[in-house]
Amino acid sequence: MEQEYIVQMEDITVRFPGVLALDKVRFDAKPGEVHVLLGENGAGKSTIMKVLAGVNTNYEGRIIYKGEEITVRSVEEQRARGVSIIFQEMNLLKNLTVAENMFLGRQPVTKTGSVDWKAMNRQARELLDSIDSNISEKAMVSTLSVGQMQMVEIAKALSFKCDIIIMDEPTSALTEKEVAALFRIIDKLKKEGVAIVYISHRLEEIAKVGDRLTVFRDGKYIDTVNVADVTIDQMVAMMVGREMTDYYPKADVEPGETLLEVRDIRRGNVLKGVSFHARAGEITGFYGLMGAGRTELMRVIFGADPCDSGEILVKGKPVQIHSCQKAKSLGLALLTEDRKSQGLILNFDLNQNISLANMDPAMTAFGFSPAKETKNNQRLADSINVKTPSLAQKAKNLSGGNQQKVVICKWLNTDSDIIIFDEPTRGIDVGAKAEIYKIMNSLKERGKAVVMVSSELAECIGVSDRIYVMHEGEMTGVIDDPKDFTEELVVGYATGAKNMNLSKGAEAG
Amino acid sequence: MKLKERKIDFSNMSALIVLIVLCIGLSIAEPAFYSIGNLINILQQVTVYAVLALGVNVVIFTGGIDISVGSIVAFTGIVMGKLIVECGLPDPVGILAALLIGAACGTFSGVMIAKFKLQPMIATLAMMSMARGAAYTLADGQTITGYSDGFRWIGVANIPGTRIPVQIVFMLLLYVLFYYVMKYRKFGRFIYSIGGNEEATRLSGIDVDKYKILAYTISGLCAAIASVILVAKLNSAQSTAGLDYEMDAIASCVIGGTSLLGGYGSVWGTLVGAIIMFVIRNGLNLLNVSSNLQKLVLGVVILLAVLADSLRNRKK
Amino acid sequence: MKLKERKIDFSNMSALIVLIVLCIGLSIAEPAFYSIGNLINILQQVTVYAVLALGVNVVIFTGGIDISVGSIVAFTGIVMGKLIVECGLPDPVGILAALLIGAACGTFSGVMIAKFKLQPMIATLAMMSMARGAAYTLADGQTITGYSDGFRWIGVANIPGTRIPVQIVFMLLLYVLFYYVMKYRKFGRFIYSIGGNEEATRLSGIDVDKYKILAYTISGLCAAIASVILVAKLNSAQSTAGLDYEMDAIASCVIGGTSLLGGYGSVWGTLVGAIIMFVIRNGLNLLNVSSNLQKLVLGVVILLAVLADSLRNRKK
Amino acid sequence: GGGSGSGSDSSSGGGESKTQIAYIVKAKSDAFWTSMEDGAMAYAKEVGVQVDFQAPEKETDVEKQVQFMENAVIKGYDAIILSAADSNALAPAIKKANDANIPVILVNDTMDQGALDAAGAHVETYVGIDQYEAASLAGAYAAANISDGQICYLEGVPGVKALDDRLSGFQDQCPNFTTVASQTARCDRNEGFNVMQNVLSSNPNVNVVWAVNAEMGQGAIQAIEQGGFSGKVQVFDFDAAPDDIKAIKDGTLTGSVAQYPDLQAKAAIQACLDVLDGKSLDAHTKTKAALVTADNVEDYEAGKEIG
Ligand SMILES: Nc1ncnc2c1ncn2[C@@H]1O[C@H](COP(=O)(O)OP(=O)(O)OP(=O)(O)O)[C@@H](O)[C@H]1O
Ligand SMILES: Nc1ncnc2c1ncn2[C@@H]1O[C@H](COP(=O)(O)OP(=O)(O)OP(=O)(O)O)[C@@H](O)[C@H]1O
Ligand SMILES: [Mg+2]
Ligand SMILES: [Mg+2]
Repeated sequence: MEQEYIVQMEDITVRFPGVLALDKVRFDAKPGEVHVLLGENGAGKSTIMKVLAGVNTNYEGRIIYKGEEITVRSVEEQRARGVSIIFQEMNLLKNLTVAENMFLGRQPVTKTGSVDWKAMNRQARELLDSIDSNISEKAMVSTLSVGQMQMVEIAKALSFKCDIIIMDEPTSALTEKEVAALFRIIDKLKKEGVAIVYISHRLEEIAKVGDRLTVFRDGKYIDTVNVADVTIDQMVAMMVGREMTDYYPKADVEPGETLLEVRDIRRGNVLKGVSFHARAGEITGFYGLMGAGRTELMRVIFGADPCDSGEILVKGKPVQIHSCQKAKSLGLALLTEDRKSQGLILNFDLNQNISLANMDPAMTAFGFSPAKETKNNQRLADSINVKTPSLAQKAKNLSGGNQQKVVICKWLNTDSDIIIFDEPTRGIDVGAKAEIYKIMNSLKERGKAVVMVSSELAECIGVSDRIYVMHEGEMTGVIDDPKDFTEELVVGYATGAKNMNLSKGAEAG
Repeated sequence: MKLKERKIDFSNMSALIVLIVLCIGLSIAEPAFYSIGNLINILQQVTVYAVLALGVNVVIFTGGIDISVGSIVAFTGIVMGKLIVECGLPDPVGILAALLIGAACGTFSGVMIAKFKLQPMIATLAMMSMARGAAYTLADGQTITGYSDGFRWIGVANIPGTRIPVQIVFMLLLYVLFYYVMKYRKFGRFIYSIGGNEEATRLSGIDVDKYKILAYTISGLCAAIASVILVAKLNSAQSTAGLDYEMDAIASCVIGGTSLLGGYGSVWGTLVGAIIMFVIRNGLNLLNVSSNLQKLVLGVVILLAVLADSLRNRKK
Repeated sequence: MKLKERKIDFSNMSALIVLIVLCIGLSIAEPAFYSIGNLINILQQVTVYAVLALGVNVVIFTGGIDISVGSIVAFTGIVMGKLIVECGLPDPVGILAALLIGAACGTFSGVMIAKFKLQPMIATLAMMSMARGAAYTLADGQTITGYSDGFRWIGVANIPGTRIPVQIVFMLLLYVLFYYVMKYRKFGRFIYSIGGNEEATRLSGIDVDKYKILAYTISGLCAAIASVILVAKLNSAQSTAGLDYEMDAIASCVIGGTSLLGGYGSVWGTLVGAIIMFVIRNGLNLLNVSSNLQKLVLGVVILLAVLADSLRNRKK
Repeated sequence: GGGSGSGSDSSSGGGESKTQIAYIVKAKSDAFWTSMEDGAMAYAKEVGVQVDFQAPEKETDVEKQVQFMENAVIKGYDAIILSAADSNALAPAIKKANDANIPVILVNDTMDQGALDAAGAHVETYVGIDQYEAASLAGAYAAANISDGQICYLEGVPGVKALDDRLSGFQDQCPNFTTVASQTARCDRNEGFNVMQNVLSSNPNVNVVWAVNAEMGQGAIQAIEQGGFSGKVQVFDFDAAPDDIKAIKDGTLTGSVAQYPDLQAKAAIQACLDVLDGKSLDAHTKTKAALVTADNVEDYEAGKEIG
């Protein structure tokens, strides 16, 4: 390589109405390295990468690409220069097939210029195989789970011949198996001399895969160091500006009565007879690999999807839950895993989003009071540190992590007894994660039953009081005692290698 | 998308500016435009459409559309006429029947859309065809005339001691009510939320189907109210009444700043939009523009009105 | 949403089943229905609408809508009539002018929508009003008649030696072409992508604006083609031609399984949808159902047709 | 579900030998066409033929009429009575009927002879009034009774010949009137109301209104009444619909041109029977039109000869 750097970005400033998202920051990338970009939610990581990828052309500053100063004007241009990006928020077309999504805009064509479907499907298959994915290239994207979509995004980005690949939280919805596959690919790309920009809130991953590390805080450049030279604790300190000690706080609460019990839920071939229970004053964790059926199970319980058979008992009473409003009235809450399409109304302001599930705190005898609403919502937002100029900000203008916090606020507002968190910390920084765990703990202390679905092993082990493990629509294991929580055991159940007699778990409740 | 980036502010400045510019221009071009009498004329002509647009607006807020309202005007009018004039039932009974039937038509569309997942355009297209057909069949070419003065009061009377027709006051009261409901009641917030993101609203534990059905019911009800006013005004019910009114109603909403994608739009903007439509027509009449040209000019002015809004938003 | 979960399969089984059931029912009820002559009759009646629907369909795939096509039929027809009959220009020149003007009208709407971010419904509503007004103004109440046999060939001739009108063959060829383009050309894939998620398509480096404008251009062009066929068929161009055709075109698309939200739908389904509309009309006519009732029955059958599709999808 | 509408079978089922006539008109939504239908049905019963009355929704829907014609040919009627929505565009459809040896009789609306010739089409006769002449009855009355006419014309749907004829028929009789406005109200009552209201506010001295159909005339009457112009404006309209008769009696309408649709229907059916009997007919079977005013409204209602 002639130049040391593929790209150098200097003094980059980006402004949004009311927000200085980036304040004269710098960033660079060398061929054959993984350069990790680290920062809290809203630090500006996605923003600078959107500049580099040509999505956001409204920036100030200098960009030197392969030794030449360039002005970034469009996505196409940047792609032609060799910049490929995996967006943080899914950008797939749900009405097209996996293969079409991967080759959109550059479909292989026959001699006559017709789209060559066969060639396209074949190439897509090869790419998917290369990342060890068994997703069908002919499947409609609308039928995929969030994790599967993320794999498609990765495959899509890899299909471009490129010199630099930006991965904006590629693993936030992936489980260990896919992450391992991704890391193998990253290794291969490194050997080919491709520069990789890696953004993630999963710090262990960073330690594993990163070469260099740049930290942003509040839109400002903090420092660039070699990953090998710092510990995870030091990374965190750079990121949040203070020391953090307790990543997985755990409150000691004696579990109370069983608030939710589920018996033998079946739905097609996604749920094949699942039973579990959740007690007051307890965090019940759910672990599983991609497509294990955890999301589907929670949706069935919340009345978002119908089930074929099965029983649900809330506070010991059998109930029929055919709709979400019924579930809500029974004291259930569900934080969906896909915040963008299922959790938020992106074009609405935060106030409206937070009030959506429960407007009562904002109502007076004469109707709805904006002042009362803001007061109530501000209290909630402050309690979990939502970073926003005001509650009048549109949800879509928030950084991914802050959007997640808004969804949490929405459900905190309802004061439900049984709260299901589906991937609550997806895309959330360590500091905020700890805050969310604290919230879960305080809910637990207040005698609520907390159910947490997580694909992050460390989190699942660190936070849960009991762990259920699912594999392909079946409950393959339950670990009742935190003392028994080990990665091997949990992963063993998750891959279906071990299977345990479940009746034991049920009796414990 | 640009058009979804605005705030719900329940008023639409651009439309108001367009209206003011239009009025100034017309006052200069034709002095007769600029008189209390003519202002009252316009407001009175707009009443039926404004009431119609009010209901359609609620549907559009949810991200749906209702093109059956014109036909419902005809159908409910005929039913009411039959009951009052031919069956000799008391006026209130006839009116109540009309309102119920209008609401029922809306509910039917709503159920088709919310429960059976039909596309709003096609479900209300079917309703449009059915209601019109029912009106034709019932009326069989006859115009039903001859209502009591009491009945006609809503359509022709003035507020005692003034020149202000009661129908204008009634229409404004309806707008105030809708403004209040859309802004200060949960119902309104839910309606907008459904338009903003139906799935997220449903997963927030809100009975989306119920509110969607209600929106169409309200739209049908408004059509029936418009029908009562129209029949009272013209002293006749006809099966051809309300042809193409739905397009005027939709245009009023959009000119007033409502997004057809749902989730965004204002109640007062719709009134302004409806008034703009009628100021143009009134102006063309006063200026005695040739009938052939009127459509052309109307099209151009509608375009300019929405263009002004779009450019203003773009600049920001 | 249920309706977004389907596959693009370029054919809509439900619509086809509805069509078959309808045909069987009508053949039993009215023997005159079941004859080659009547089949050709229906296909010939459907031609103009099917061509119109073809263009509208492309716009709907992008998530837009075009309600100006009926007016464009009238406008281009009058222009062509004026040029050929009154100015005495050769037929091909007149036809070319009509096609160009139709395409230009579409382009204009497209630019308003893509570049100025107007809502498709309102932009094409304005175009609808303008084109109709232009047609009225140009024609000034006259019907323009008297075309050469060569010109009329497309509208009246049969394939030599058969009873099959050339217009049917021409229409089918257009459908084959569109099917190919939508499925096997990048253009078609982009059109679907835009309807699926405009923003994501833009981020894939596709010139979304260009393709949106093109979609409306094609819609305008199809309207002009429909107009040529219509004028040739009737041997006259009128300013009132094509009134309300847009609704039939849209209904055909939806009955054929196209989603008005964009991104989904089939080319052949649209043809089936259009044929369903005309089979119903033809059947009602042959059965001599009172015209008053026809609207009612049409509405009910449209509802049943789309309901069948919805229920079928629901079961899956 | 397709097998609906079997009700009509009973009428056609029994009378195999009965003459079947397709009667295709422009619309069915107002009193004019219903009284034509009533007249047709009554006469059909009298002479023992079967008449199937068909109409599109809008008077301007030429294409639908063409389809009705085509379908009638397929169904094999003995004769077709047509009230053409366009004087040119129906010619090819008539040709199709000719080719199938089905005689075509025009009623109320005639065709352009040139268009018929161009298409090689042939009609047996045109039964109906002369629109221009009929309108001039009202025009002549107005010219004779009003000295300083400030007139407002309410035009019909642009592009419809019969309505244009009615406009010029009246206009040509009143050369001395000042035209203060000439506007379309799309043949709709509410539009008639609105346009009249608008015209009155810019031209309060209007004293004559000529509305080319009854709907607009009725709308104008309401607007005049509401605007406090009662007695100051003389309104004339076309059709002598039931509402018009009542308005003439009330004194709100000065005159309305009656075109006796029932008589037209009767004459048209008779013409069919004559043609089927092999008789040849005149090109124009003229039916009568008359101006109904306060003077003769009682006679008109009683069915007596007027005008
Ligand atoms: N379109 C926009 N309008 C207004 N503000 C915006 C917009 N996009 C981003 N921001 C703001 O810019 C800041 C940086 O956001 P960015 O998405 O880059 O954060 P991030 O570092 O990627 O965070 P996360 O880890 O949560 O993804 C945030 O405060 C965000 O609210
Ligand atoms: N909308 C859908 N249509 C069809 N299949 C679906 C849909 N959503 C999910 N699935 C399938 O259902 C199965 C269970 O998925 P689910 O999302 O419940 O798993 P999960 O354990 O939450 O995993 P993930 O980590 O992917 O969220 C998967 O095989 C998935 O492909
Ligand atoms: Mg980010
Ligand atoms: Mg999941």
